[in-house]
Amino acid sequence: MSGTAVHSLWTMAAPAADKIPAPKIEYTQLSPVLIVFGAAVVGILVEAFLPRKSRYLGQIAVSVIGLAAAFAAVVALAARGYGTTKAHVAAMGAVAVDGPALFLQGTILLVGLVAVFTFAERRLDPKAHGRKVDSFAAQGSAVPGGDAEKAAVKAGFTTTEVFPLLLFAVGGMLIFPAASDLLTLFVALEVFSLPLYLLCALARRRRFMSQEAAMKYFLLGAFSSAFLLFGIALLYGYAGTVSYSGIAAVVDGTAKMTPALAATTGNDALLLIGTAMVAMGLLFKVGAVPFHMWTPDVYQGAPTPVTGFMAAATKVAAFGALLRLLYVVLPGMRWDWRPVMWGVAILTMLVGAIVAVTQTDVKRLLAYSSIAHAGFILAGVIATTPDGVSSVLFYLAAYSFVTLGAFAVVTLVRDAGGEATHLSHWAGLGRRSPLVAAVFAVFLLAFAGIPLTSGFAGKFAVFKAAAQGGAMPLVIVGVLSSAIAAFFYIRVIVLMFFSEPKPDGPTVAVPSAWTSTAIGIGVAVTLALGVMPQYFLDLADKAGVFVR
Amino acid sequence: MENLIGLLVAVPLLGAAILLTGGRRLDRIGHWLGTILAAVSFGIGAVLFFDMLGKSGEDRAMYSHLFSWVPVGGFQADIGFQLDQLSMTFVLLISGVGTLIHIYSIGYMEHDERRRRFFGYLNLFVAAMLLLVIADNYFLLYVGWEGVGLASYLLIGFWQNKPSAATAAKKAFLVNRVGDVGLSIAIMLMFTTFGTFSFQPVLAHAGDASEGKLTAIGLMLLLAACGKSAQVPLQSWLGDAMEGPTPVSALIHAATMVTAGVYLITRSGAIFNGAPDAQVAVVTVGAVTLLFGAIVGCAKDDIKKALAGSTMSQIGYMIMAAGLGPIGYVFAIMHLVTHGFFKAGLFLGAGSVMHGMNDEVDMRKYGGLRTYMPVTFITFGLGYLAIIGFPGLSGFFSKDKIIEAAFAKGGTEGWILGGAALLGAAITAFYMTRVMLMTFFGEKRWEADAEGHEPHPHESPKSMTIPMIVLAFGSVFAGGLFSLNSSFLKWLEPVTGHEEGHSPLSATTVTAGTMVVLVIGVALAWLMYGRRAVPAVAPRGSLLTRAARRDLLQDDFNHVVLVRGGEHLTRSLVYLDHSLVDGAVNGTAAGVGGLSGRMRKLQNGYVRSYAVSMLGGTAVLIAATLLMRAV
Amino acid sequence: MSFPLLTVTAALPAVGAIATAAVPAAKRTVAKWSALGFSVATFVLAVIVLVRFEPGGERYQLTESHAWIKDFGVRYELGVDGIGVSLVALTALLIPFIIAAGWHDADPLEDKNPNRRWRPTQGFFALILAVEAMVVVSFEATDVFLFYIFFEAMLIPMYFLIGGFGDQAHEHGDDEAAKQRSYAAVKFLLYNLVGGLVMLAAVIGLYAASADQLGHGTFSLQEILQARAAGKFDLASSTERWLFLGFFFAFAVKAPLWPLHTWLPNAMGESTAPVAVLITAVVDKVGTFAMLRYCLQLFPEASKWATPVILVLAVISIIYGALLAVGQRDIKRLIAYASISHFGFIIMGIFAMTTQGQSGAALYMVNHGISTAALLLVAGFLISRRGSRLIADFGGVQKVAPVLAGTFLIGGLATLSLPGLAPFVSEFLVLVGTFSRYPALGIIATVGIVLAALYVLVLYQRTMTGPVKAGVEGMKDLKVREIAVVAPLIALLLFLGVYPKPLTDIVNPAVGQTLSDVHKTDPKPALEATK
Amino acid sequence: MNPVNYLYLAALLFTIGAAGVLIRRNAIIVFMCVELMLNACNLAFVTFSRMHGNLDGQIIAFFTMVVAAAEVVVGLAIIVTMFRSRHSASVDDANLMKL
Repeated sequence: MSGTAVHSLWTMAAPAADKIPAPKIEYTQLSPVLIVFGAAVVGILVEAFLPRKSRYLGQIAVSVIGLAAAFAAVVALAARGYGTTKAHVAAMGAVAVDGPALFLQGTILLVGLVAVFTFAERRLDPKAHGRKVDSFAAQGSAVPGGDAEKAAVKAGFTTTEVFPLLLFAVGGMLIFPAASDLLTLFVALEVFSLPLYLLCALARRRRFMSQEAAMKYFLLGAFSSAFLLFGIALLYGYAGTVSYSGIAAVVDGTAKMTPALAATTGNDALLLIGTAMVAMGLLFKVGAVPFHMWTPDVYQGAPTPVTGFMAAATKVAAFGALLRLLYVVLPGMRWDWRPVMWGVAILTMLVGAIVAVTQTDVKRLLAYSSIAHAGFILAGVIATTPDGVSSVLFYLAAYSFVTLGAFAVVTLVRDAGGEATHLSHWAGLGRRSPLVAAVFAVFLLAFAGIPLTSGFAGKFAVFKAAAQGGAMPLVIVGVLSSAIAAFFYIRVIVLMFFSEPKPDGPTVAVPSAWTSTAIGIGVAVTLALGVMPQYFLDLADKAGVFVR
Repeated sequence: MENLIGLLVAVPLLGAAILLTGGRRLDRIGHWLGTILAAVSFGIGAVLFFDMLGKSGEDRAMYSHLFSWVPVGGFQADIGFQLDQLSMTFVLLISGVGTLIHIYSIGYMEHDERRRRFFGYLNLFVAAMLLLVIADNYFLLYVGWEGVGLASYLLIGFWQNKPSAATAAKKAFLVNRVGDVGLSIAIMLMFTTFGTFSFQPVLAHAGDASEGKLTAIGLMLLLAACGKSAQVPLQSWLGDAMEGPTPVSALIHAATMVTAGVYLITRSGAIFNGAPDAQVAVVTVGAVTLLFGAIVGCAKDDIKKALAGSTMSQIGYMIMAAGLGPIGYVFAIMHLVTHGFFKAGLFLGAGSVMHGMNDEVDMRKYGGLRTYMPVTFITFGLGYLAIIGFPGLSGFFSKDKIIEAAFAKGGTEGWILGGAALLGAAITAFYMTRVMLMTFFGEKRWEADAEGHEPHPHESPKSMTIPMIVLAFGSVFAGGLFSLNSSFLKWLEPVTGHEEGHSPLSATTVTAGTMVVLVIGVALAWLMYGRRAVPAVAPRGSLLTRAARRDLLQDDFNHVVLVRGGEHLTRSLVYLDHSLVDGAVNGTAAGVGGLSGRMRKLQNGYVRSYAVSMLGGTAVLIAATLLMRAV
Repeated sequence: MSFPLLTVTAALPAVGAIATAAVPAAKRTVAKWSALGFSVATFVLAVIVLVRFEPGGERYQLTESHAWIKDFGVRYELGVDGIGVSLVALTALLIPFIIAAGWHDADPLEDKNPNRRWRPTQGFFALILAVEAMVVVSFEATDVFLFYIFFEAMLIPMYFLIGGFGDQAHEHGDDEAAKQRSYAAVKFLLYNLVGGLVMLAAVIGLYAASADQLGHGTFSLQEILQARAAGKFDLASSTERWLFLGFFFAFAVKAPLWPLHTWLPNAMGESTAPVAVLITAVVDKVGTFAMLRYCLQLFPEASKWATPVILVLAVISIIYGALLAVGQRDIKRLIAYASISHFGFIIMGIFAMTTQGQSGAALYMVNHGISTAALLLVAGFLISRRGSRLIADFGGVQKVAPVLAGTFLIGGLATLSLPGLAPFVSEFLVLVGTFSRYPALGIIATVGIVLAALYVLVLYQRTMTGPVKAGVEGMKDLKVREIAVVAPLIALLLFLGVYPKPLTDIVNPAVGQTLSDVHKTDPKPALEATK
Repeated sequence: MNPVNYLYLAALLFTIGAAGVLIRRNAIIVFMCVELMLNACNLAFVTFSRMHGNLDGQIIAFFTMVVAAAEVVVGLAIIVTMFRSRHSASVDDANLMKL
């Protein structure tokens, strides 16, 4: 008796339902994401199966190869025209493969790659028990200063899990700006946030602060994602769908009307409140005022390589998502959201710049600077023109490398307690170590938007787009806050070059090739995008069209 | 011949350049080089003069255009020269007296280690002064004008280690600068009125311009003249300028530079002729100054300062004459030339006295010097007679003519001016007699100084006495020569024009009056300083005397109003610049900093308060979005 | 394609900066000679530019044009007019002197900084060359954006020059000196950066306006001028005014114009004399130059609209700067305030909008550069000898160092515009140019002449004359190197004072074109008496 | 029953959750309040799904649960580590970083 026959003794076939069609997944087009997640899984396996000694190199190899391959895939996709002519929404409407998505994915992958270099650094901290150590806790779960930790250090434990965590975060970030429906957006958000929460908690030094940062980031992140989700629910309630194109059609009034739809679209409050709440979720991630307060604390507490990665990549991903939301889903109601975003942008620029003036910790300073920069980028977002998109794309690329580089430099300046992030310790750095100080000065000048650095080109691009989009007042506020911002960047330069070094001041550790490469890439990109931005502007231009 | 004109300036200028940049190796020959070059310049002047004499009156002017200097749109300034009879007169006076004073200085400055530089400055002065008088446009004249100011500055402050000399030099330059502003405004006015500032077109078309414009130009020129010629109200620098070496006082502050104002007004006669109001201003300034200077001259015990007051006063005469218009121009210049001789001679004499008296300048410490330095006494005496207008000597002719012309102005104005001129003549006689008596007559009053050095008065070396003798000849004969056959009048008339005035008094009456006041002045002086012994310490004196000693309080006025006021002004501006202008910016920065400090407090570290701000932000976001739709 | 002469002129000092910076720490002398060599070579190139420039020819000559940042409408466009070429020449002329004058200014104090990687000498000279390169580009650029980039970028090397290499001399000791220095550097940078950022807003506005009117955004000066001539580019007057104000603000900070001037005395006071020369004689000229080129040519109507206010500010600058100069206790601050007064003259000349005024202003830029360089460099020699900048610490210097005193006096006389020296010509032209249109302002401005005499002579009197003060006795006279620095400048002052025609011939056509841009003709004299 | 009432309930739950985050000090409870907010969202999704007659909302609700579960894993890990090192679960005790 065949199995089926036996089976049929006590079962009967249900009336044949309609065949559920297998989802059509364009694996090649999603390959960047898949490669990264694949690499992350491999990383977990490495963690599980490789002996402790070889994990470090194994993880680095997996991460670097994974990210490089993913980047190659992005380039290949772009070369085959997926950024322009063949742009479309893949994976059953879940993920867009278009210019902005590919551009931002490429940026995130490069940022991730450089971040891997800084994660891999093992020469800065003094050797513990004869072993080189990195910036991460020996054992994340051990109580700081407790016996378990001491034992872990002695045993030479290292948290090589950070590499897969980074890869998972990168994977989420790749999807985030490409997400083409709200559910994917939410899932991607969580996928990249959760590893970041963990990474924040893993600092080797100052673990209380690190854990506190993680806790704050986690609670506030979860809080904000709840808002985001509720906003998604409202939008879903309004449009009856969570796909971007579907909502856009409803907003524009081109969707096919059903009675249910007629009932809900009668209530614009659903749309407006939903929009506001979703926007809030994204603004939280980009660090816009008044949703910025996590930024300084988390940036300060997290291990500096993580801060660099987070500051650069999160911003890219979140702005990508925000752009897509505003340009694809909500252009029909831009008269509603533009004034509100104006307010947010102005507030963000000014608060970021003003509060930074009195900061005394270099990491917090950079955090507030990142807030001000979020304001500048928002000015470009608000333009609602093709130029607006491409200028934001360019800015993000330029900004992320400056940020990575700057935080990488922060890891170099150390004293007995680890990194010496208090600004007073930076006095006279230019005398002790002219090269490091000069490099940091280049990054600061780029942040300040001095010509011939990428910061200037980026700032010019977004302001130009804003002006052409009719937001001249924003440009003026932007210029004003740039002036305020310039003050504190210069303050740091003064400190480094014109103050006498303190006798017991920190030393500049000589980094290994990893960090050197990371910093070198940062400087190179900063200058290249400052002097010869045209190629990248072209790229951003070509990538400036969303698919819906 | 025209090509030689430029050399007049070039030769001494070259001398200045060589002497000032040549360094120590020229120390031994520097003074000779300077003197020779000045003499060469005089020689060139003489050649040109004889060439000029060979031509008829109207054709005597020579022109030489070198190159275009500042061509900008309608503004076309050229380096060009114009040598006519007026210029020629000055050229000869400047280079002639200049050469003499070079010679004199060889002896006078013998022991000064910086003698080479002194000669360099002298050459520079001669060059600038010659440029002033041969320029063919006001703009180039301006260069000479400031050039002599510079030379004057350098020479007054030649003994720079003396703070008083340095201060005096600075003061002279500054006061002159005020006058210079007048000249520059005059040039600008000419440019906007005539489109040019060359003598020929401006003066030829002066009649076409409105009287208002001409008056404005005239007043500005007068301001310039006041500065350079030490006329009230810009006279204060001249007394202090006596800090300079005495040859400088003789050349610059008596014979030549200070007369530049007279030259300027005479040169611009066509402008003043069309601007009666400006002329009134000129004669007023002249009359006031001639009395002012004379009064100051009476009270000074410093021989050079007394002479400086006299210079001021005599130039007052000239300015007044020039202000009279065509009836006075020629006599202004004539007095200028004779004054050049006798005043230079007087100063050289004073220098000779000082040379013999350990550089003592206080006349109360002189007395009875006629026996110790006979040559000085005689030449000085001749100069004295000339200046007070002793009949037959130079001053007699020139001053008399001016007094006549003043009366000839006619009307009340004529009486006032004539009266002032006569009064001035009396005072001149008084103060010059006083100088003469205190210096050369009476008992010796000098004593050993604090270090026990008693002066041993002695006659000066030949290099000093010869120029004095030459000048004395000029003081004696120049006036007569010029008046002979009205030769000077005929010489200058083609340039300045001349009119006979309608004097209410006959020439004889005026001359007689002049003689009377002269005698009164001399007699009064003799009564006060000849018959009685001169106290070695100045008596307190009357209010007027004390005021006159202080230059009639003009310096005090300047000090209180300009110096003090200026100090307060600058000090308060420095304060305001720091507190207000800078403070506004710093205040903004501090404001941002304060705001930052306050906003920072919101970041209180409590995760729950962060959540509150997020919730509040969301609420605002929602409300704003809804509101936008509602609006 | 012809030889890119202008690019090479600008690039050479940049190459020099890199080469100088790369010299090993121990070979300081090599660095100095390298810097001097490059600056002299640049000067040679500048002279070639000057010779190749044909006065009265095309408006912009030796032009180069390449695409650069297409997206921003930015082209790499160079070209010089008469004013630009003069200022390029001035810059290239002054830099060798600045380098030679600062020969020992950046020698490190060995005992204080034992760090072998610290290379102040190399840095100092490299920074000077970097500034030169950027200034030259600013004078050559005919693309607004290109200009703007270098206008802003030059702040950075200047900032390090001011803050990093100040005079050690300070009445309250080294620490106070360092504090003051960094304050001055920060103030310099912030003022100029704020100005630049305001201008950035206007630059962006210009792009938006041109994109709006021409269909594509452009920064090319020539293209904009041609489009306006063809009636295709016509800004609304309110737009034009806003843009004008944005540009002018930046230039007025740089120039500087009262009341935006307060950074200059600090910057010049705290920096070494050669750097102070670099600031006032070279970098600040970019501000006035840009007013003439960009404000007037891009926004003619708005320029005319703003003229009354600007002229009043300029006159205030003239008198205010001079009065404050009188009240200073510090030699370099005094010269700084004098410069403010002089910049007032330049700006007044520019906005008088007459041939004389603008030609005078253009000449003034050159002459002021030379005369201030002469005065300041000698002042620097003086200060370095005594180790103090306070006027009160000097006295009787002429007794011990007559050549120093003499050159100082000549520099001072040039500063007070003595006839026969170059600044006189330009100052008078500015005055007459202003007077012919605005008589009252012209007359008020002449007060500045008197005050100039006051501050110069007071300075000279207090430092050089009188009895020899304690601390001055052993002072050495100028060395050969120092004389070699000052003498050519003085010679040039004399030459340009007597024969400025070569310069006026170059400048006049450019001024004529600018005036026709703003549709202004000179006022006619009341009666034509010339012919 | 009118499905709109479920929406009101969802909004109420969401508000209670948000208020809890603001009011409560214990990190665990704060976290539970966040979970409550997520559940409120789920309720809203399901309700809307019902109103529109499609299944999207319900599917999303499942996803949300999964995500919330993942969040719990990470969140509890962090909170527990915190507690172990400080012996306090109060969020107010964690304010080393401020200003």
